[in-house]
Amino acid sequence: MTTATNTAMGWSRQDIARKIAADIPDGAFVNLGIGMPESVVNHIPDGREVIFHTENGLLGMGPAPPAGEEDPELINAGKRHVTAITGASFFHHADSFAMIRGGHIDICVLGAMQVSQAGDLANWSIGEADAAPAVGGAMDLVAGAKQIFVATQHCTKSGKPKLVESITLPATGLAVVSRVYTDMAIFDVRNGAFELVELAPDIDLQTLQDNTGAAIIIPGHAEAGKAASL
Amino acid sequence: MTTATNTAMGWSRQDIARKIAADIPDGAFVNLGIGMPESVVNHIPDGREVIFHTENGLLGMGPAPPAGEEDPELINAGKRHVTAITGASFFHHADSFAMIRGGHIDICVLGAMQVSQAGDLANWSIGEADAAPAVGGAMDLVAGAKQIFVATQHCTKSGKPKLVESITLPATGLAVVSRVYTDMAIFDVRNGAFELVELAPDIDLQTLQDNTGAAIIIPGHAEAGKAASL
Amino acid sequence: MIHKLYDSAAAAVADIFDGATVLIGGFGEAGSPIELIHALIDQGARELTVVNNNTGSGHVGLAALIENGRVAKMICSFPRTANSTVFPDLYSRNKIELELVPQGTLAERIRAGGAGIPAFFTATSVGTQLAEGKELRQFNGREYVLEHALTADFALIKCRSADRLGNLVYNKTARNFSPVMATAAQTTIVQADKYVAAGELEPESIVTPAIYVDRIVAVSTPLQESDLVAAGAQYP
Amino acid sequence: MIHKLYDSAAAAVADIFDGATVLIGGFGEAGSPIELIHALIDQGARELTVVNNNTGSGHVGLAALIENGRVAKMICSFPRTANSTVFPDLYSRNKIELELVPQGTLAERIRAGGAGIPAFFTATSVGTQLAEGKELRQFNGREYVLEHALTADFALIKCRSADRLGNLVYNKTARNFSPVMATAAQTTIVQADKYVAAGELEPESIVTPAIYVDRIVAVSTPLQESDLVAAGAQYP
Repeated sequence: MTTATNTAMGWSRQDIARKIAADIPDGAFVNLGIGMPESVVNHIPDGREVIFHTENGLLGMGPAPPAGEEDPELINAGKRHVTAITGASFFHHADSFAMIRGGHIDICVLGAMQVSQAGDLANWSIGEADAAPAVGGAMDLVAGAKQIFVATQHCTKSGKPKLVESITLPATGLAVVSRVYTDMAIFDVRNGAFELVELAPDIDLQTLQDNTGAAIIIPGHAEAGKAASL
Repeated sequence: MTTATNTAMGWSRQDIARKIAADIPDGAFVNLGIGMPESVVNHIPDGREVIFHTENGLLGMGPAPPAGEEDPELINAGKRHVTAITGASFFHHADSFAMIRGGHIDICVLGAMQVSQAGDLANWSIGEADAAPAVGGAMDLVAGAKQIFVATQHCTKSGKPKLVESITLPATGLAVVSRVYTDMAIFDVRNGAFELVELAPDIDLQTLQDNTGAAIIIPGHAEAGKAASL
Repeated sequence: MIHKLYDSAAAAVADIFDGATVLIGGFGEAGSPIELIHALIDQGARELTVVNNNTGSGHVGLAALIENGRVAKMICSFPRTANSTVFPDLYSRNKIELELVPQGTLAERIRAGGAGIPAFFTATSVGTQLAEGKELRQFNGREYVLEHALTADFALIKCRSADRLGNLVYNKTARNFSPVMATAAQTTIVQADKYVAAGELEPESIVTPAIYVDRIVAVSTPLQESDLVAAGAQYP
Repeated sequence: MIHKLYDSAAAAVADIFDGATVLIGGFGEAGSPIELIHALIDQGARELTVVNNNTGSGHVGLAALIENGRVAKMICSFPRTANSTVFPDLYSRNKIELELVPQGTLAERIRAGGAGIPAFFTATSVGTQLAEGKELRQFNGREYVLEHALTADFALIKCRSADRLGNLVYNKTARNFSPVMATAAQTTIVQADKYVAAGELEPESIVTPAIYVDRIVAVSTPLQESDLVAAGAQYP
């Protein structure tokens, strides 16, 4: 397994956000995690009405306000200043997480440290003993949203695969991820495997497999481990 | 045990309501059951502010509206037309019963079919097999309110005692009643016994004991069964 | 574009299937979605399990749904009220099933259903017939009974105003069970006294956020159950 | 006459005792009752267990309460944020206890505490470290973990307006945990941007009904945590 640098190859962060946005259907209620997922809001195709939920009590989250119009009491889960769209509603935390836990959020887009081929997600802790752990709403979101999309760089900063056979970091949830969007490719997580949906430009299958810690399945080709030789 | 007719003896229904109202402290949040308890609202002493809760979603229930001003969407738990006081609030049923179940209602006044000396209450079912049983919010109220006052005629229409050693009708809740107000007397239910608090005018202790299906305790007189001889 | 407005109550309830579980809002007549119920009677679905605090009055609305033989089972807290003869009569003849639930437990079971809580403990009903056969457990020295979430295929509710996105506000004590019912059904169908543009409802005051609402029917002058009962009306 | 207004934050928090459990509203700075927290620092109670989603920023508000050595244990979901050094530092030196709770489970445990639900099942955290040692049970083929109610001696919260009876409304996402915290404390203490007469709040729009509120302090121009942090402020 080589550690690809893939500078200027594959999709940019904005490309990934655009790919995710394109897959969100009209009328969907969507929660966006902190980090890369946040930029999805900027790429919803014209004509589609998507309502964004932020777990700190707002359905109908709008974009960041113009400079000087920030309201410290109107923030998102990442504690950034946001706005409220026409038709928004505010509610308390228990109601907000009832919405999440009860399966009402159509899609939640989250970042990842690791995703396994079973759909297990690790994105909250690196397991250091003396650092205060922080989970926020991630475990609630993965347990509750109808679909979990992951938006992530394909590899860690040190070049290690984030898509793996089994997660080694503490789990956020088991068998929860349905789709993964990286700079190299898009995968469905299905039947305990990463099924390739789309390959980024300038990424070949060999490079993709070399940078992935689990076998990639090409739909229509039943056997695992074959991807690299196609 | 004789069955007293006690016509024109003891307290009237309005007297009972007045006695209960006098025992409700300033600032209390109170739920009134259907029937005799409802009239308590008319007897709160001047200068006391008591807020009435009705479990169908209103805190700050006011008196019945003038004729012609009834609103079919502003009713109490007995489905009678009511009003809302200045400072009232409306909420949904789960929130209303969270208020009850969570121990936030100071006093709930309920009617009774039977009350035992242990404070067990029966007021929802006569146990007939073919009649549809109906419980409403009674079991929630007795389990949740800080104090349960019972307002009742001392005997059934056929003259049988309602205050008994053990209830024979289906229970609404066990060990829940703290005070009983009847046409004959007021009792604390304490240490597994009916402790006499006040005797109604023209009722003597012998008559009271004869119409009560359990020993009456006179505070300061330790032994049970002595009441009749005092 | 989100579009939840239906042309008619008939269109909104068209896919309610035989054997469905249907949450119906209202406490007595307050909040009862009588036009949706009548459309459901016209539609003809049978063997329904219906959840409502009561069983209707007279021969209209919920009582008429029951009287027309569409309801196999009622889940409610108080099936007897003044002017309620349809259910008690069927029940006494063993023609309809009843699951009697304390009112607060009923509300909380529905709320749990919508909130992804499969079961919870409550002190309500401990020591009574209604706790018989249920799991009991002590917490801090007090006994509690385990109660399970209640979910449904459909909810039929009434509100004062609905906006285009599906945000709802209610009127006074007509709110009652509707906000929790809206959260616990696969498909939530609303009849609104007023249908308004998005933004017309104050964001801080919305009771049911849009995410819970699937279909809206505007019924600007709804029938009032008590008027119909007083007039001796019968549906259909 | 119901009278809940206190002259000062100091008077409102005077009886918070050593070892008390205190729910503190706010999500980051939004909704943080900073004047009440500062009064609590001045008051001096120690060995507190504090429940808040976070652990404060900079050296003011909740962070200052912790920095001044008043907090033995934090119950929260996200103890690390930008500008948060006080808690992480104490934690790494084993000087403060942490109970980490998923955010939605934290909110629901508090709601359960206020609603008389001693325990409930949730799918959140199943299969993770945070479910270790907890009771698991299957419902409809899915696994859930049993979580317990969280109650407290005191709640310190902030709202936009409070009326004389104790009804509250909030401002935007500053609402967050405060409405459920108000229900789960023995004594709920509120700092309100505005104190108004009964009747000035629309009955349909009240978020916290009066029954949950014990004490109100009017703080018409509250400090803003982010301003203080940006200015490098330290309390006291």
